[in-house]
Amino acid sequence: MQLSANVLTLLPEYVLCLTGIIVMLAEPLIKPGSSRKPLGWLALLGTLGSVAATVYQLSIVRSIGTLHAFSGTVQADRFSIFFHLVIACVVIVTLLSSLDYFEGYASHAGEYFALVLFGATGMMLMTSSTELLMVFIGLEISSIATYIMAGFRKGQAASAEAAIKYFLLGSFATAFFLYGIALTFGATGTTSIASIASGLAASQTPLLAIVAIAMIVIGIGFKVSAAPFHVWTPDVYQGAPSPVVGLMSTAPKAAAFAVLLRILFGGYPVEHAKWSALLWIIAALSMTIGNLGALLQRDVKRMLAYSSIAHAGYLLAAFTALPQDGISAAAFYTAAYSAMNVGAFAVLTQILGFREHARNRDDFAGMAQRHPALAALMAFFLLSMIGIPFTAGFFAKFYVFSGAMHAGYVWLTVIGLINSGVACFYYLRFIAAMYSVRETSAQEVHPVRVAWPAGLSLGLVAAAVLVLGILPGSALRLAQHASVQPTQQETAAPAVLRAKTKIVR
Amino acid sequence: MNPNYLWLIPVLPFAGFLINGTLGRKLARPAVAGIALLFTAIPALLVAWLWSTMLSTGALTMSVTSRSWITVPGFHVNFAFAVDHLTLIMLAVVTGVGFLIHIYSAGYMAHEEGYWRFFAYLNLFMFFMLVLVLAANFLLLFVGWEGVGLASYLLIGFYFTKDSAANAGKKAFVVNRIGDFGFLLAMFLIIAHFGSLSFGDVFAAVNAHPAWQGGFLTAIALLLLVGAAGKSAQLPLYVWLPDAMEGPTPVSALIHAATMVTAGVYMVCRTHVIFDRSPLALSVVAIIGAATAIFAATIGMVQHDIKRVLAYSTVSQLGYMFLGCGVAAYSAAVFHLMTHAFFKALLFLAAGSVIHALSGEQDMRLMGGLKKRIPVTYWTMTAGVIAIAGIPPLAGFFSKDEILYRTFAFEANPMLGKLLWAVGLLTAGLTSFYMFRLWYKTFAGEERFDEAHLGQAHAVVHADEHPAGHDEGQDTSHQGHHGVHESPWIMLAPLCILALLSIIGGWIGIPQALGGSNHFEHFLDPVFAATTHAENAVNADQVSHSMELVLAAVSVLVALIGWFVARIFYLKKPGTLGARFGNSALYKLVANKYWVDEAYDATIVQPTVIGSRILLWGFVENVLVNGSGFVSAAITRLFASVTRKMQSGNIRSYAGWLAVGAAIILIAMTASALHIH
Amino acid sequence: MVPIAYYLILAAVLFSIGIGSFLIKRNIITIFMSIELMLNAVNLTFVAFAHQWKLIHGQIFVFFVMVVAAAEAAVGLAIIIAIFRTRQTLNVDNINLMKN
Amino acid sequence: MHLDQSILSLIVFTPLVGAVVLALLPDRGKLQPAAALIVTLLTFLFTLHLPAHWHSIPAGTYNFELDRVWIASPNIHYHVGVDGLSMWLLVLSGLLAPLGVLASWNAIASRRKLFYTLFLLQQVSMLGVFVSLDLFLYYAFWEMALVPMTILIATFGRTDNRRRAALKYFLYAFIPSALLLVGMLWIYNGTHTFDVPTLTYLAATHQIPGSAQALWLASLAFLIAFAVKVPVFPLHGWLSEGIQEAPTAAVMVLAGKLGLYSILRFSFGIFPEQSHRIAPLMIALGAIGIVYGALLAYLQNDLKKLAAYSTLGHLSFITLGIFTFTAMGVDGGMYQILNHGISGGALFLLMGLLYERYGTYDMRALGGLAKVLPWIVTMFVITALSNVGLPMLNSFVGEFLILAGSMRTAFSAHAVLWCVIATTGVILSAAYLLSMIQRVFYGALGTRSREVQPIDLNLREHVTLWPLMILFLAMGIGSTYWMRSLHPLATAYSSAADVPPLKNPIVHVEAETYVPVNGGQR
Repeated sequence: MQLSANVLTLLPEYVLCLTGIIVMLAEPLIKPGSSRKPLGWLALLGTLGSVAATVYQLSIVRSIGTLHAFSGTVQADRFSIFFHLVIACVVIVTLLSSLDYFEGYASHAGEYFALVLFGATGMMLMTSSTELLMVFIGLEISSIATYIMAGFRKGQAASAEAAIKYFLLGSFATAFFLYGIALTFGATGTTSIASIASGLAASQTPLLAIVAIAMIVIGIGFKVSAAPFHVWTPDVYQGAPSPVVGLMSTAPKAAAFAVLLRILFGGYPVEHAKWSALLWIIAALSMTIGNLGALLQRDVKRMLAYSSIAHAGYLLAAFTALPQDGISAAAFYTAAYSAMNVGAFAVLTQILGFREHARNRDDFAGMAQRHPALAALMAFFLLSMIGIPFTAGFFAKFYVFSGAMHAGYVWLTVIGLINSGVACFYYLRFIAAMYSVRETSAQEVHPVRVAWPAGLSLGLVAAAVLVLGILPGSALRLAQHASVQPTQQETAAPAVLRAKTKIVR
Repeated sequence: MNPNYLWLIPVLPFAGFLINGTLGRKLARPAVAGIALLFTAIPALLVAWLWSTMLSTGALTMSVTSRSWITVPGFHVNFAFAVDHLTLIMLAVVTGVGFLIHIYSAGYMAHEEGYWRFFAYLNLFMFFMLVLVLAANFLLLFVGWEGVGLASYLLIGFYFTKDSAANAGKKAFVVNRIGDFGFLLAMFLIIAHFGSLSFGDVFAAVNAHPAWQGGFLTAIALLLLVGAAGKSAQLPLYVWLPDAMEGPTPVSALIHAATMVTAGVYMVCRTHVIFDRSPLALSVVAIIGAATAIFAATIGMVQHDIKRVLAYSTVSQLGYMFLGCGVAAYSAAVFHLMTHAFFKALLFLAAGSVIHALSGEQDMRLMGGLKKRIPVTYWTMTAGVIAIAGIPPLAGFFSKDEILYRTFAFEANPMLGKLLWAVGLLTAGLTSFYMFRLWYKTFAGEERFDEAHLGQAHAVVHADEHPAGHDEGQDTSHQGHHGVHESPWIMLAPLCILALLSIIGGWIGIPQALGGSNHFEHFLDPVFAATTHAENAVNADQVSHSMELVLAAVSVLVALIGWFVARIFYLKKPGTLGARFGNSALYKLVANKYWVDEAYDATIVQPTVIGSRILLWGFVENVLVNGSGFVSAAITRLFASVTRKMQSGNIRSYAGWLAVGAAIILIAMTASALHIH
Repeated sequence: MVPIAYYLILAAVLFSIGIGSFLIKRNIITIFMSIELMLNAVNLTFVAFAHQWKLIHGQIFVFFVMVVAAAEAAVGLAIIIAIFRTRQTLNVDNINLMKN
Repeated sequence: MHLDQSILSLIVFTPLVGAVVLALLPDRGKLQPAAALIVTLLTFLFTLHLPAHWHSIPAGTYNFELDRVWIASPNIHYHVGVDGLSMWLLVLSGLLAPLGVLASWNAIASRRKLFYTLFLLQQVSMLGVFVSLDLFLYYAFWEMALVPMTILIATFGRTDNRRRAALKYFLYAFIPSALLLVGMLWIYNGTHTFDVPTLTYLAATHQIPGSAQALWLASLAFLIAFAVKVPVFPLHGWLSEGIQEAPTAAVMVLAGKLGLYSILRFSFGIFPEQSHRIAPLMIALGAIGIVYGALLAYLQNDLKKLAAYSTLGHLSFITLGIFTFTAMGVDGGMYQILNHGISGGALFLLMGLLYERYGTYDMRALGGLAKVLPWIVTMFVITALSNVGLPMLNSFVGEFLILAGSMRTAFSAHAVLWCVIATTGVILSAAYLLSMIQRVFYGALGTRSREVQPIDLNLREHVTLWPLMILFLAMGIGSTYWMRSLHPLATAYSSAADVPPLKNPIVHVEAETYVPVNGGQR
């Protein structure tokens, strides 16, 4: 079967988007009050389809190389495929764990499933874009979807507040990002990432480029909740529904990191010294503030929100590394972080339920006796976040800091690793709380019954964290191959509108 | 004799220990005693065999080396035993006296709880003591050294339910450890300088370097002396021995009189090659010995507990032996060691018999007039008292006199020699005094005990097994033996044998001045030849035989004066001495043992404990070590709360943070760009 | 002819005004409008650069931005309604349930 | 031959499989401890293969080696192998594990599954540390070791302070380990290998790139991480609470082995010169730690606290020994690691037995037990004597060599002073251990010991204790059997400045005051 490049390059996105539309359209057809689970299964099917599409892309990319489409504004390469897979996996887990989440509470769960798919489409689009315009569009698609999802616990004041905070601040940051794009265009005369570098070399206004970099970093920094643009994170994560947090704390961040990697390493390699110094500081600040903020939290979701800030900091440390190291380390970290974080929130989804009472750490006392499996899984994910060996988090941290060390950033490494030591404190307190002996607890009012799809998803995530921790080889190889793409200078990169559509032979 | 049989000598008692220690609780008492005796008797026979070999050939040296015990690159220590004439004497004393005391114990302890335990410990002691005397290197000597300390600890604390006994055991071990500390350091120095701990290697190296005088050898010798002073209860480490009397009396006889406490003397003699090279160390040995002798004797004069008198007397006699070593009269020291083993074991066993007769009473003020009631004990003890008092022809006279004479003739430092001789002489008088005091107070005069009361006390004792504060624990025994009674023959037989030895034991060392040939000294010549003959034999010629006779006469006279004084105050006019001096400051000082224990407690123990409680525990541990963690945690917490404050919950302030962050980044980036371009 | 820099400076000023009003205003709707102001400042920048480079994409970009802004507005207003339903206020200073 | 290659993996992964099995088995009756016992005994059996098929090797080479690529880039291998030191540590860990299970048989009455699963995981990581010859693999096990131990303390601690103690333990160990990782990454960055034999070789031939300053800092990063884990005075803040809270089986392996082994293998191997440079400080800390630990132990009323400070003192001996860089000191230090494992282990076992019976570690409430518990007191006294360093028992050999080595070391300007200070530990340890015996067992019955019906050792407890008692004696007499395979490492680490064995001393003996042979060389 021969597909046109335009179809093939964005195949996963198409699949997701179409499924989303179908779900959206099917939603009104289902009787109000009846279960929306079938729509969830449909969404899941669509996601699996997009995984299949991605794998298909991979086989093609392996045999004939990178796919370009739409006048070179998007491309499917190993880099995008890696992130596609990460995003798709996160979506699968989110869908599985939230199949039963809305049962009995929300009559519009179908929209939720559709929004997840649309958001994923946007994120995937971000990773495959090689044109700032497309990046922006992808970013907005994913953002708008997540804005809505953040407020999906209808009638809960906190949820609405989370949505408005996320929305206002997100738009605010988007404006910065957009301004950065404008200045890039001004400095280089192009918005194609691949041509930025050459445009920059000929630029008469290098200062504009610097400001542009700063603006882009600010915009993306918001999305990945890097300090000092992290302020929204705790509030939004606290208010948003747990499965949504699981999604929005991982997949959009993965996409945003992918974009940042592409723009910085692909578009501004010559300014590496400047932006790596900037990211050095942001990374150190993020991990420190994230960990310090989490230290005193009693609300578990809020604590994990701060922890995700810290993880963004660790991940940003990878950007200081040399291109090859940095990209593969960041890619691996993204995958590992996504796995453990989505896992942790999947467990929380099961325990907290829709109403999310009893989010306090003390409410988890004795959880190990009531739900040994859930507690063990939670502990496992938390240990992975600490970076205990034979979990994904360990290798992730190792690669990141090994990259930073290789680039000579010894002190960043020291700060990062000491931070990871401080971080143990709050993770362990949570684990200790779960494993402490206390018979009375608010959670006992709501007995937890884990449905099999959710159990399956948890099992898959745990397996992923374990495999990434013991045999990181294959994922790492994928990440390393992925790292080749963004840095490849395309010779005679076509200006966006002049480029001719290429057809796969 | 095949040297490999040497292994058997210590190993058999150890086997006895293991058997009694593991199975003893389930065995019948005769079986326990039988095993213990058997495993002591065979080594004694082996030693006798050694002696017969020696006597038939005229001399004996023997050694046996096993595989390596400790090996590190460049250094190794073997299990190695060696027998020379010094060892032979020690072996004879240890196995002989040890065996006799085992027999005695079978009677004495017959009704005790923990019979098996007692014999197991006793055998353990025999094992270590034999290792000590047989060892052919410092480390193996140290094994025995520590081991006898352990056995002593266990036996002193035999009545462990009594706090005083448990305390005494602990004190003995810890004070001995102070000595061991010196011994260990000495060994480290020896290793550093000789690379070996074998006696043969070390002594050969010293002998091969006549130029070595003083210097590191003094350091080694003085450290060894610390060890010896700990084990042999010399100043300033003597404090444990009087307390050690908490143990059963046979233990006091065997360990704290005849054998273990003489290990220090043995060690100094064994390492005399090193001491000989250090006049300073020798002088210190002599001074410590003399000082201890008179110091302990003065305390012994005013004690009321019969065993404590003997204990101080032991300390004092050990001082004599050190004095002998200090003036390089090693063979005299060993001679006194041997005779002392006989008469002091005898005295202790006899005292045990007295205590046995009085159902556990040890206070001499509650004795008296026992001569008729326990005649065998009386007569044997009399032999012991005369022997220790130094009245010829009993054993003590010859050995003590030899030491005094040698001290007087000490050539290396004549002034010191004369001074120490005077001290020694005075001590001899005091010894005679307090021993006869003991004798009179125990056996002569009126009966000050209340026989009926003894019985009652007995009943009380049985009601509440081990009352705190009661002096001796073995009074829980002897049911049905109310009233004063002579001990059974199983106890009396060893007494008689030892009495005989106390009488004739000195005759093998009669000096030439008194018409003898001093067999003993010649016998030890192979060991001490280098010293005795090269240096001191010359002395002996200088100070003529007539001088020696005069000195002997003086010391006999002094001993007789001591006796006479004791006779006046304790037989003729009892009570007069106490009436006159009972309230004097001097008496109180001596009666309280010069407050040495209290002084140690106040100057060493308490400052250490209080200092560590306040400084180490209070400050270092809780402020520095734990506080540092606490402070860093508090600082982190402070920053954390600041971070929380950033999170006001207000969207506008969040936007403010964003804007400020953006502004800073923009300014910084622009500035850096402008700076570069 | 007006130099290109003037447009850029105007755009920057507009952007800053947008930021400023976001920080000062308390009504959510007004805040939302200040975001629109910022986006329009960017649009102006795009157009100015498009003119400078004689490239059309700057202008195309502007159209996309407008479309996206419209979409955002739709979602934003929906969220604002949701807020008003639960809280009966549009004053952002009162929307601080979650903090610290 | 096949078994020789895979035996180490077998040793490490048997408890792991066991842990998985235990997690799947139900938590019913004595099923869990029985299964754990079987697993640990099996592991122990496997470890015995090592001494049985040992052949002597020079320093820097390893037996039973297996080297497979784990991750191609970065260059991480699954490289395992043992030399004499790690072999005996494996055997020791193998031995202590079944004893720990036996000790927990009744002591752990609830949540057995969690306990034994964690216990086995702890065993896996400890064994893993000893076999790893790849720095990264080692680090993975090293970090992993923290987790089960922390949870064990937090969950099965004795008082309400357990969570605090667990957290303290974890943070104390984890934060310095972060520095260790920095050091490791730095090394890797220069050499592109994590292979320990290679790194050791590079270090010996001065081929590790980096400025002197950087190497020094990296060596400190290594050493601090290890020193906290040992712990070396004054980094022992976690020890007291950790030991007080940890259950018997865990406390037996809590301190000592891992840190000391790591110092010997990695600090000394990869940073020989830097280790020499810091030796004077470590010697001083060791000597001070001995005295400090003993003095504080004397003050305690709580048996576990006493044992904690006693542990500090004993570990300080080892620190002192290995940093002398003399054959005697290093050999003695390594031997003492083994000795401390069994002597300290036995002490904790016995204290655990008392706690099981009397429900308290407070010596003031005990007393007079010797009369009613003859076997326990016998074992206790023997163990105390082993800890005191009585000749013919195991610890004596080690302590003697350590102290003798400290007198000869060329790495301290005041070697004699530190030697003397350290030797006072001999007195002090006797003081506090005998006081403990007296307070617990002698005298009149205490308040608690009067209330409780005395029960002497049962068969299980006899089985637990006798192997250790026999080892005390065997290791005290037959030390050469164990030390043979330690010699190559000791020789390798004893510096060239170590005094040659002096059959013919070259000392200037006329000096009036004693001058140490090698004093003042540094």
